[in-house]
Amino acid sequence: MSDILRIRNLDKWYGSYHALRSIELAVADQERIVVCGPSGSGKSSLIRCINGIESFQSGALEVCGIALKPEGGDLTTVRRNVGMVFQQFNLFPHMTVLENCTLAPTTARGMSLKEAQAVAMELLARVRVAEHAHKYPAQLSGGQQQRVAIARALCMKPRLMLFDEPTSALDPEMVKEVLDTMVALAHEGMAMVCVTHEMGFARQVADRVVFMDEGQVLEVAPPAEFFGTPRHPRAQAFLGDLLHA
Amino acid sequence: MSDILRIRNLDKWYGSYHALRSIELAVADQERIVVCGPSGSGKSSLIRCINGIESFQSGALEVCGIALKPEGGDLTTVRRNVGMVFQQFNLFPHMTVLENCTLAPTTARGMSLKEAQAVAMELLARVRVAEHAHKYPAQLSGGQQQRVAIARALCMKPRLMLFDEPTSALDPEMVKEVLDTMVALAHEGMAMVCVTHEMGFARQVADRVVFMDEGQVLEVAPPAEFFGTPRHPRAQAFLGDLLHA
Amino acid sequence: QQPAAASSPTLAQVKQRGVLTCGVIGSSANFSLPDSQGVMRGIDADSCRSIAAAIFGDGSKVKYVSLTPAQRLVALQSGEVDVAYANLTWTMTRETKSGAQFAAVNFYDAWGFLVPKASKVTATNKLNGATVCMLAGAAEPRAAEYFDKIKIRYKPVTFAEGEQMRKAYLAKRCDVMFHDISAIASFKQTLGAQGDEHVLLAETYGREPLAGAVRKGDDRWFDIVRYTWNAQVLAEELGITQANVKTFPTTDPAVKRLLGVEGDLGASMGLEKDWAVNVISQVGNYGEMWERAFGKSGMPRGPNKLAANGGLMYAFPMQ
Amino acid sequence: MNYLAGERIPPRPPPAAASGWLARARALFFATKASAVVTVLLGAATVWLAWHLWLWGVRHAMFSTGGQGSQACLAPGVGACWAVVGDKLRLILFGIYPYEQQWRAGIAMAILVVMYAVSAMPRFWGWRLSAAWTVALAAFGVLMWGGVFGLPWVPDDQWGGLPVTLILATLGISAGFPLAIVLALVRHQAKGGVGKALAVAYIELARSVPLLAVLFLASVMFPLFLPPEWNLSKLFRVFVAFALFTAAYLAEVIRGGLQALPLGQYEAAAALGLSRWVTTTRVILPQALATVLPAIVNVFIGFFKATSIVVVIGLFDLMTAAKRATADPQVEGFSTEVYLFVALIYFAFCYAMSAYSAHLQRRLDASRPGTPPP
Amino acid sequence: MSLRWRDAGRQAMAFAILGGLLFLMFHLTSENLRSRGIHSGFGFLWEPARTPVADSPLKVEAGVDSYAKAFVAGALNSLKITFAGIFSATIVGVVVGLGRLSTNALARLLCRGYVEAMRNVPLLLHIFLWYGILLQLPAAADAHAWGGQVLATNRGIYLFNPVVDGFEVHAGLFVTPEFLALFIGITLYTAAFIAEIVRAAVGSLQRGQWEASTALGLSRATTLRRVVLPQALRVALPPLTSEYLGIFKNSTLAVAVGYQDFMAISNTMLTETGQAVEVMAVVMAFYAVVSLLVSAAMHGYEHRNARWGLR
Ligand SMILES: Nc1ncnc2c1ncn2[C@@H]1O[C@H](COP(=O)(O)OP(=O)(O)OP(=O)(O)O)[C@@H](O)[C@H]1O
Ligand SMILES: Nc1ncnc2c1ncn2[C@@H]1O[C@H](COP(=O)(O)OP(=O)(O)OP(=O)(O)O)[C@@H](O)[C@H]1O
Ligand SMILES: [Mg+2]
Ligand SMILES: [Mg+2]
Repeated sequence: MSDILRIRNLDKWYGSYHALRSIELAVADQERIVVCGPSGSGKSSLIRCINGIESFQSGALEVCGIALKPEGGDLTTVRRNVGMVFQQFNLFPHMTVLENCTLAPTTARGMSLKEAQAVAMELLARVRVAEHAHKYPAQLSGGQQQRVAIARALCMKPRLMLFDEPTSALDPEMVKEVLDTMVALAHEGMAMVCVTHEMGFARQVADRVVFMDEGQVLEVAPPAEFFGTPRHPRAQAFLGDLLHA
Repeated sequence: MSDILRIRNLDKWYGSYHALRSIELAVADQERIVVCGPSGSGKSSLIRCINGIESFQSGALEVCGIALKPEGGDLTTVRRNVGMVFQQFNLFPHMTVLENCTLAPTTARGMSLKEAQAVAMELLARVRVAEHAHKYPAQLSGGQQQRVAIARALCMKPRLMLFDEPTSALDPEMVKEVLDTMVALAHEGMAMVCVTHEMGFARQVADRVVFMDEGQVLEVAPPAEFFGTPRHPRAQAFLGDLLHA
Repeated sequence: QQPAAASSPTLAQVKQRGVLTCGVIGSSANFSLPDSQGVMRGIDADSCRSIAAAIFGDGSKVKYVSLTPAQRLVALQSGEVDVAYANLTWTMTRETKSGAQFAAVNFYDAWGFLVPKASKVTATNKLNGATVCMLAGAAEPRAAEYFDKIKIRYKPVTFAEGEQMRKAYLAKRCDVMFHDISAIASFKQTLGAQGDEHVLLAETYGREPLAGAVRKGDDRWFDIVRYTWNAQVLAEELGITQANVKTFPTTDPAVKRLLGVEGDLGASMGLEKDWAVNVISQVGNYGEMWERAFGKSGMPRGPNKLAANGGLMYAFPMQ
Repeated sequence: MNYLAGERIPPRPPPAAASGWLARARALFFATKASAVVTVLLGAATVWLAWHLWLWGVRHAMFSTGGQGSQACLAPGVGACWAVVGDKLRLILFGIYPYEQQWRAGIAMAILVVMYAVSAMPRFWGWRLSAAWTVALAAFGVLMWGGVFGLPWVPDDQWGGLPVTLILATLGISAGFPLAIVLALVRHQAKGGVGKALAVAYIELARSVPLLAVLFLASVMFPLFLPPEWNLSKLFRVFVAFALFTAAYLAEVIRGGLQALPLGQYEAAAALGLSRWVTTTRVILPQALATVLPAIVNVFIGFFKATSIVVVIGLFDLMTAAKRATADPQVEGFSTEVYLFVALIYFAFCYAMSAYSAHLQRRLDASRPGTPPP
Repeated sequence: MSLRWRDAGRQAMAFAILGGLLFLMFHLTSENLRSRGIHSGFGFLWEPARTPVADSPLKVEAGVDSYAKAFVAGALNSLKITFAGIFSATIVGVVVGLGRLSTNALARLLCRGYVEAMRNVPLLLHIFLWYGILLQLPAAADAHAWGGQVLATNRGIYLFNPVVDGFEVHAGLFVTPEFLALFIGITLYTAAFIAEIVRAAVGSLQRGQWEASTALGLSRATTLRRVVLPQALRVALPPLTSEYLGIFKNSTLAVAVGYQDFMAISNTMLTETGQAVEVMAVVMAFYAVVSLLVSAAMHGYEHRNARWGLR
């Protein structure tokens, strides 16, 4: 089985703060990983290292067969194969939804505008925002914006999708919209690494759950096992809080 | 029994948008109300009308025995008797925590600085942020900031506290801190109207739950009843979503 | 009967204030320019000093007000200055339309043309198509008139600051500098040896009697300004100088009258008896004033010589 | 597949990251090929320029002519003639202020400079500083005008050079500032009546005409209105014009700060029952002013430089004094040196201001959740 | 929309009031002048001008064309330098502003030095400096025509078939050193301020925008051009407007190096006619009207741009 992502003994510091400590993780093709853990545990840092938005200081990271070294690597190729969806959507507010989706394919991929638009419309339809294609992001609800962000990432036809708490900036009702979209995507067999606290989602689609704390991976287990009988004491405490809140 | 808040047939428009429609609501002294409902249903608008941050166009509103007319009224007295905690905290970033808490008592109440500081320290201790009294808001975590905001409102010794989604800008773990504080407050017998989607909180402290949609109050019921057997179909749908997310 | 001398409101005001306000240009060498110590120097500045000496017996009681060409007449009108010695050319319309009255010409100037020797230009009619550097303001219309008259095309380049203009001329930005001959002379002088590489063409243009001006409507004040100047010219004619005024033999009746030994010339203007003595002892006669301002520049005194020597400076009898 | 961590991994210090100055220099200057090319090109240009400046300004410069006058500098191969600046130094610095009395102007100027330095230190902020300023300005006035303590009277029309520039900037800015705040607040009102309309009109109009023209008009028309004995000094007129203009420019800047403030701050203040006065002075203004501090300092710098236009009404500020210095035939051809010297003075004051504002900004940012730059 | 119109109405009213006040002032002053025997009125505008305006799109001949025409010629010159200045200062400013965000430390340092050196020294000194430098160019006779098309002399830069003919140089296009000094001075000076505006505007952008672009694999150049600058522009527009108006007003320094802008021509006229009040009234009106038009245009552009900015 080919791994789409391989992390070996990865360490990262912010200044002198040791943010990621000896991370070991392998993600198989088409595998779906959910990462959870308390605030500040390094979830975002990990996911951002994967597509090179953050650099790391030691260890090895291999994405889609391309090695990223601490000193960098072929970031461009990696990023074209890895899509990312942020918590704050980060849509380009001065472009319409369609322009948001076609910018990267036309400039970074060299696709013709027409082709890019066709692809984009198809994907926008899939996340059910096609009728808003000509609106500006500010005219959409949060849930719709996040779905556009997903479509935008998909337009680059990534082999691996990264989600960093894609629903935590949303109203409860909008959360559902976005999670439904993600569930649908998950069933298409694309690999994904998703930071989220939505247990429903994790149970439904994750192949494995990764639990992090203080920059360390403490437990990796299938969701049923993880939510049912967490083994690490920190994970137990964390799940207790989560259910309570 | 004396009512601390009486709303009769209140209507509010934003421009031509009818945001609050014939609201009727009475809150007894020491009563604890939780308001919930989908986004845009008018919860914030309602709560902001109560302390006169928003004006309304028709109907009657009586707070602590003082009538607010559509044309205004004795806002100063109302506001001194009503405390408010915002979703975004709205602390004054250029003042220390202690200064935030003493500004209103010293200027609006004419309290001496010393006295105000004593009161503030006591309240800060009660919400467990006393040791941060000399820090600036930006140096605190979200949960701590929200607790300072609560203390700041309490410093005016209000008879009625208004909360507008006080936990929705917080991380899951911080939510707990703030809710714990609010629960403790609730048990002291202060009247409060709280907009929140935290069902645990509503169940634990609310005397009644008010459900709103499209500017209208659709259902008012004790929490056990409301969460157990919601009667209005819109409420049923809403609670379904909420539990799912 | 003469009206009482004190009936000059300006004089009364000046006396009350204790200082004469005198409008000058303040930025033109030889006329009025602060020296390294910040003291206003030049023939205009000295003319102001003379009036102060006449009034107060103290030539230092002058407040110089620096005026731009545009402000000169208005400042005079508004009362901001009591008298203006500000490179003002005595013209008819200035007297008929602008409310100024000219009291005394302290310098006869004219417009001249400076060209580099290397350009081999010998006369203005060889200047067809030339670029001409000049100062903004008065020079512009004069140049237009002159070149129109001799039917020569030219391109003007105008500057607000003489310094920038001279710099441009030296850099050969233009072929000719059109400027007051007095200023051209001192410019050549400062160039030292290089000054010989530039020639002042023989042609000059215009009559530029630069005169002190007062507001219309205060005739007594006008008298003071005019006769202060007159006294200085007369003093030169009579040979009275700063050095010898105190010891000058008072045998000549003209001398007697001027120095207040006899008669009441001063009183007729509301001044002290010894007003002229003060003027001469503190500032000197006209010739000394001229020498102080222009002597170094090596320019000939030309029309500013006494009439007796073939110039235009002529004192009216003081009796 | 499944994994359970054993020991907790304690935080370690980061690896000695590509340390040493060589590696750091590489990261700073030669990170990529493009960066290396830029470094080489810019570096070469800088070195070339610096070398020639050094040759002209120091190596071949003449600092003294040994009493020979500026003509000595005309010798071939001579670079800058700083001797000229030395000759004219006091004229440039003090203008037409009486020569023997210039020590007074010097002390007055020093008082202001010291006060600037003191005011820049937060630990002196408070009412005591205001008191100190009152005393300092009074001392400035006494020294410059004189007329008491046996100092001869010097009318302000005879003031000149740097003291005029400094006092104009100081007074113009400090009088303009409160006015600007009022204007900004009036204009910022949600619904305004005639007051707002007038504020808008005033601000827009003042910002749209050149100060030069207004000063000129003021100097020409003002006296025509007033009876002659009312003779307001030029310095005072310019000061008024400056304050009014600074106010209009500052008002717009401050309004920007007001607009940038989140609505929540107003709402929180209202919810606490704070009066309008307290809300404005304690909550709104401190934040609004802090957010636009750099822009405020820019306006200050702008007006500090703009003081030079008082030349149009014949006041002898620093720039005018320098121009007069260059009008002397003795300085013929050496104006560059004089202007460079003056530029240096302006630079010293303005750069101090901008560096100080950057410093303040950093201090303020520390107490604010800043967004880190990309 | 209706709100904006009401706002505009209020502004118009305010201007009407102020205009009235100003008119009254001018009226009183001219009365005052008349009573002191000074000739006044705007009649002089139609008299023939006594000075020529050579370097302008509109040639004014002395003794033939009216003062009014000279005013127009000056106005054209002012607008010429203003628009040229706006155009080039914006380009230089954006480049320097982005240079301060460069990954190359030397570029950052030099851009910072540039900004400090420019903005802390009065513009007039810059203009003097550039004029001095331009005067160092060779005289027309000694200049070498590059490719026969470009002749750089201290009389000006001549383009397209320059031919030296006696004192004159004929060419398809030329600019005078006076204009150039003013132009370069204004451009480089204002560019420093624009650079700071650009830097601040780019800095105000949320970090997420950079990250999203990076995550999409956009190059740095594409990110700047398509994502960052368009958004920064919105933040930068109001202060940019102020800088543009600054250029317009700073062009009055033209008189120092002998470029005949509106102010310079007005000054000459004022000396000639002595009608200070009238001339200055025209000057104020010209600068006020153009400034208000420019800021109105910029506001319009801001509103047009605001459709995506529902913040
Ligand atoms: N740019 C940075 N500089 C310094 N420290 C940082 C930086 N970014 C993150 N950190 C620190 O690194 C740790 C991990 O941060 P990270 O954002 O990865 O946490 P997280 O698990 O995503 O938390 P959350 O659930 O709150 O998003 C935190 O303690 C944080 O304070
Ligand atoms: N200032 C305003 N101008 C115009 N419309 C407004 C304004 N404020 C709110 N609205 C509209 O009024 C309706 C009610 O808004 P409100 O903020 O009270 O809803 P809410 O119940 O608090 O929603 P949420 O849960 O999202 O905070 C919404 O449709 C909103 O778009
Ligand atoms: Mg995170
Ligand atoms: Mg709300």
